Amino acid sequence: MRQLPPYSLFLVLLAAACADRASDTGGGTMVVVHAGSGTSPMLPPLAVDNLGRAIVDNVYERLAEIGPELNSIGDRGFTPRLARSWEWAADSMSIAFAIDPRAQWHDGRPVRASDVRFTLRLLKDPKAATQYASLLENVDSISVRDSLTAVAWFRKRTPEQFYDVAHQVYVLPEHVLKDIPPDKLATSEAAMRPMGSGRFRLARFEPGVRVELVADTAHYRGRPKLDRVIFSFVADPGAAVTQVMSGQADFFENLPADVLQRIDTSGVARSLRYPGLQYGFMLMNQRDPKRLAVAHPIFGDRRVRQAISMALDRQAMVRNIFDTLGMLGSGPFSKALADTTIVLPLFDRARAAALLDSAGWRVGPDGIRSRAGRPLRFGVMVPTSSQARMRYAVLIQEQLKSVGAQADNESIDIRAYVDRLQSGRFDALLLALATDPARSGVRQSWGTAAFPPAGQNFARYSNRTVDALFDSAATTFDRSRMEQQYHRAYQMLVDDAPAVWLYDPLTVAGVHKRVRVEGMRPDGWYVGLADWWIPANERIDRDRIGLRPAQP
Amino acid sequence: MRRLVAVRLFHAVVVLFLVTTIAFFLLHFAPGDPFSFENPNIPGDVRDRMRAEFGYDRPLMEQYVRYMGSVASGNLGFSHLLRVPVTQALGTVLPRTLLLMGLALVISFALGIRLGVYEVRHWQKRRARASNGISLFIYSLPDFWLALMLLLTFAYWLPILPGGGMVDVVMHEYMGPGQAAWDRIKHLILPLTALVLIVTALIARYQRAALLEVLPSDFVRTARAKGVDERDIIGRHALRNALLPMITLAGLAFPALLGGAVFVEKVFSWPGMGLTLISAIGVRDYPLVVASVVVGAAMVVIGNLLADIAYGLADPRVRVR
Amino acid sequence: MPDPLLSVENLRTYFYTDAGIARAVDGVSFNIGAGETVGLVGESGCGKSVTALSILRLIGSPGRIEPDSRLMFEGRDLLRLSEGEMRRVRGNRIAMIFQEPMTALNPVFTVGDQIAEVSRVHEKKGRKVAWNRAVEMLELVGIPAPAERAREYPHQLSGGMRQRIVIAMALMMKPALVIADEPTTALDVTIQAQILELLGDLQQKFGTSILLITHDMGVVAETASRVIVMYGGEIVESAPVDRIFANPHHPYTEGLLGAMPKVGQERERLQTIPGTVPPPTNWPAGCRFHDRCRYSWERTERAHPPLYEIETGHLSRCFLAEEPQRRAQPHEPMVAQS
Amino acid sequence: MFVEWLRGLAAGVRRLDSVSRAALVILGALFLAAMLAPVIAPYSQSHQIDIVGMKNHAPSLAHPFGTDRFSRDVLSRVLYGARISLTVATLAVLVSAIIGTLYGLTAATLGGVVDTVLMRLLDAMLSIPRVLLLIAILALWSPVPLWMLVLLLGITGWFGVSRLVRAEALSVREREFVVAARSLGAGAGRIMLRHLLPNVLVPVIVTTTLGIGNVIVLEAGLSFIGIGAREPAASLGTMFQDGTEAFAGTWWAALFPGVVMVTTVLCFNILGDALRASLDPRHLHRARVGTGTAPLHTAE
Repeated sequence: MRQLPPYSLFLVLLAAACADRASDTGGGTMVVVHAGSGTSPMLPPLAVDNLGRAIVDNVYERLAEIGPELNSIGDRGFTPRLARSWEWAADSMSIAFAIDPRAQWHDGRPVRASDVRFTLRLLKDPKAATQYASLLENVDSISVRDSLTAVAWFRKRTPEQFYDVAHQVYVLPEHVLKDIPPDKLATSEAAMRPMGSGRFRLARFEPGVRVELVADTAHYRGRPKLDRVIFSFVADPGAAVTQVMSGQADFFENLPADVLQRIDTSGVARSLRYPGLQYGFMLMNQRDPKRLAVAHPIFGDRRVRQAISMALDRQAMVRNIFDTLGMLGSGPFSKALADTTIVLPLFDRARAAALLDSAGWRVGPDGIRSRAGRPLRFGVMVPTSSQARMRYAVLIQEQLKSVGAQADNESIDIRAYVDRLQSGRFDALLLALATDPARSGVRQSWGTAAFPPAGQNFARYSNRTVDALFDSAATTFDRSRMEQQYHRAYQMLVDDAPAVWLYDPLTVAGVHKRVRVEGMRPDGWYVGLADWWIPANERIDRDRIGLRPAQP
Repeated sequence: MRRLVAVRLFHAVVVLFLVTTIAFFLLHFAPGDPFSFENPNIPGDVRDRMRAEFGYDRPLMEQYVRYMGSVASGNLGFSHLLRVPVTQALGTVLPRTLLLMGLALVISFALGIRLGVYEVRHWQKRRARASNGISLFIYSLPDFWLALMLLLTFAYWLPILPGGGMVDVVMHEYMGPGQAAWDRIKHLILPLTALVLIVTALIARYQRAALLEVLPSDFVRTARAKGVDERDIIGRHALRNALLPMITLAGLAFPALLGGAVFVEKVFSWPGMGLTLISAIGVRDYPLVVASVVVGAAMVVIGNLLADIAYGLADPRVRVR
Repeated sequence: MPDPLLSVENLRTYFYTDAGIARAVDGVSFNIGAGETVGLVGESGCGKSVTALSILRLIGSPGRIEPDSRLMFEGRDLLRLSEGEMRRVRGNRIAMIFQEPMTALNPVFTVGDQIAEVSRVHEKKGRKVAWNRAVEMLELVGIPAPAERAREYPHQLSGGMRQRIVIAMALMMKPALVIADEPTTALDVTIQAQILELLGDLQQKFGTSILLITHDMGVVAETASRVIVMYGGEIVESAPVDRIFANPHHPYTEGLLGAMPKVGQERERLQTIPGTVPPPTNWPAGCRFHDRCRYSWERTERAHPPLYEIETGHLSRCFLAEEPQRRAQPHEPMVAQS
Repeated sequence: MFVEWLRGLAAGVRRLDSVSRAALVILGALFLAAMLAPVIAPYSQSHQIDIVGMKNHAPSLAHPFGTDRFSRDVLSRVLYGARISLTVATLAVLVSAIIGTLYGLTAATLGGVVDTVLMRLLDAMLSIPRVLLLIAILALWSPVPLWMLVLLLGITGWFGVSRLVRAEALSVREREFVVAARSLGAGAGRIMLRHLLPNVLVPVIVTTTLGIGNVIVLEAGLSFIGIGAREPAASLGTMFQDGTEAFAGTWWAALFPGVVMVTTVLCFNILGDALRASLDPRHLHRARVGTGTAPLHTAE
């Protein structure tokens, strides 16, 4: 049975510690520094990168917000947002959401149930090219009972039907977007001037330089504590770290491990560890990159995959790269949602060598194994944008030499990496995926139905039994049967060893010492941004700007 | 003179056409395109639809013809990175680089020539040998390292100057005119110093070599025989002749400066053309990358043309014929 | 003899090259009187130009004028002057005319500017005065339409014209002494005569003494009143011009005269002096002309001849002065035998 | 013909002053150490001693240059790095020299329309700033094997040499002995090889020596933008760049490769300057030559 994951304990403590904050009238400006100079369109369906999602989560609103434990089953833990309350139908084939009458769009127009209907229709419209069509597959449609009641109808009763509607959908303003043809959405003006109903409003967007949000003081759920949040762009992580340490910036979400000591002693900022949903692994392509229909000449054989998993000293690698920040990978999920009872292959080079021998890979004169003239040699692809995975590639390459396998380091530009990832043109690669809070989301990455281009099963791993177990677990309402089925599916998947579960990064942010942080959740540091605050006596020059617009 | 300019302009157009073609095919042959997003969660079919919208799924030659047609009619396409038409993107980005490069060029030439002359005039003195040694040392340093050291020294260990960007992202709009001007200068100091150090070292070396080339000439001996003092011998007679090769160097300095600017902009997050180009290449922003490379080339071609004209005016042997 | 204008005493100019010390000028002494024209002759490489440049102290490293030399000019030793004082002498009291008119002028300045510069440096009467003086000088050296010519650049003028510009520059401040280093060598014969005539006229007009350096005995015959012959960095013979041509004493002078074509004389082949000047880094021990001399004997190989005074004003560095009889046994020079 | 050319080169080298001679000695030692890297380096360049225990150790007796973040011995990597940097730079500059010389010579010998076309093509390639061209190519096709890196650096670097060669060849072509050779019926090919090539070699040698330094610096710059030799191989530039990222922490990982790189480039530049002064025919009659060259007054 899954006991309480260690993380929720951590979050409870965090909340308690800030209980003593004085009730504050709000104020202060926070500068979030972002490495890179572009952002994807700032509309919920199209926002893909971290920056885009941070802005969207604060400018738009969902019907209801998931609880801190990220429970996606039923509606336990969900707190009201645009929907003040909701009511399950007797046969639970539909849920009626009552929109909060006080809710308004930033241009002052009231939020109506028709907006919710419009949003769902847009998200499911194939021409809008959003990524949500497959995720909302079980939500049939939304009808408007009256101006303040929207009813969601479902195809089947599933444990995560409430999560699908409440968590996946940011409600969009119909009156603004209805005239824009769906396929022109990405390059439309609206994508550059997002207008929602959230506690922050867009103040300004300057391409390549900054995105500025300002507090919506008239918000029905209360104005945010901060007056202003500025997302400023810099060239690379190094520049971002320098700005945080020199006090020019207040927040950077992803500090490299080796600067922590400098940050904490800088006297200006401090490092803040917060859990993430990411899990990093080395994926082994099940299919031959040149002829995808055929099994991979090396990784097609389960014994080779298991041997490689045993040949890598995963504990030492985590310590080398993350010091105390990283946790050992525990399977196809992050620690926050892990099933810790799964048994992973243990580090044992002797057994690995024996397995390779039994699979017919004999050690050649140059120390590299080969079978039927083909050397045990494969490329390990890694994007240059991820420093951690680049370092892992170097460690893996050296360790595999000791069992007679030659891993060539293919560190390539992120775009070329994604292109080859989706087209299956790779042997092995280092990938980090975010665990979907919805347990059934695992099928998206490891189910046979989720082969690219539709799904994310890039290695084209396929195990009918695992598929069956996942499908039944996703539809049963009996909790203990569901846990038991997930457990058996995970164990079988791990025994197939399609990947080596490397690490679970504990992301670290650099935060200016005057900023008090609230409710950072694994699926996004920004979810509680509206409750972050700066004590009156510690404010500096930029905090005194307040709400007045900039002189041009 | 007018015929020379006309011929050179024709050559310039030919050159720019070649450059556009090279840049276009170079980029399109590369793996990945503007819509292979960094986030692997975007399903493949969604990407294909976006590609179709911009016509990136058409055969390459057709895209090329369409692109060249639109360039001829002045439309450089839409930038995926900055989400604005390319002309507008370049309009905001180019002046930032020109400001940096222009100032650096002017200061470096003034300093470089003076340093070159100084080193030749006092060649025995220790100071001159030292300055020659220093400029040789700076010339041997990688540009980015020099910029990085300046940044670390003056923005981190000794935080007296801002660590990057063009203006104080937050406070700039809320400053009075005087304060705002000072803020802009403060942000300009470090990148400009980095660029000036690099280019001055280059110019000082060339100026010194050019002077040493001219000094053993007969007319310098004649001037000495006339009783002209050492300062005028080098400062007037020799320098006037040694400036001619410097003019051609100015033409050649443009590509070097543009190259240097790319590194300096990356270190100081100066959102100029260099930095934008690196990011644009990262996201395969075809229209912006090709346009930037062509603009870079145009700057070089114009630079060379101006240098040739200036040379014609400066050298009586050429002008009077 | 009135006090000489310039008296060169024991001038030594050595070059410290990595191939050894080159003794280009190895102890030269002579005088030049006011208004006198002295010819300095010898093959190239015998030290004539180095002597000239030493007088104006234009020798740069690795060359050096040895400390024991003395250059007495208008009552002062030029070697003791500060650089500033020496500059006030150059172009003002002593001027120089160079051999290569094509390269002697600065290509990027107008000729008027370059001439006017002499006045601006020495008279400091401002640009306008200097320019007018320059145009005057151009007219004086026989340049037609001097005002327009002054605005032109060197590459627009002929060789002869440019040499006139150099002369104008030299005589701008009416110097006491002009050193002409092979002024006509680069010009063709007709222009040569005009230039020499111009030099002569200007000498009468301003009373300038001229040190004329050449390897062409013909030029010396027409213009100089006294001739000094140099060989191997030393003076080997010096005498009034008519005496040198009438009865040269030193075998090297004989050789030079033999090599000079004379108008109207039927002679199939001109006499040549076999061999070449020895390298200045190691002059032979004895007489430096020894291996090319037709009268050499063991003594000339061992001992270094001093300057004998054969008659008043006629010196010769040759043991024949003590053993004239040797002249009777001529033989093939040593260098021709090996 | 070749022998005199060699003797001229040797004479030029002998005339170098002390600073340039020191530079030559340092470079010689470096080349030797780099080529002997596999023999003298205590560890292989990729050997990770103990990725937990020996990570980021400061310089010690066991590891004079300390260990990097993967617990690899920095001294061994500097030796291998020097080997890669020198080979890449030297070969790239050779490629540039060969293409440049041929291109320049052909343009100068054939002249006329061919010359104009070749020159305009040259302008086109010169006008794409080399850095932007390299960034575009390498960013898209990285990782690039070393031989490809050499080729790319070579192909984008020969423009300067070809312009120089053409100018030099044009001036030599006018000289009497070439006109004489042509009047004796020598074909364009013979003229190019027998007469123009030897005279053009001097500027090529000088630019090549300077070129090597520039290529090493350029390669370091490229690794700053994330393009460079592929792990575990690393040039001085890539090692220097990796080190600077965590500069405050592990200074030795950046300092030692940096020092070796800058010294190498400095020596090449000093040597280049000195060679230019001593080998240039016009300066042959100079006495002492070198960076401390005195502005000489010529004397006969």
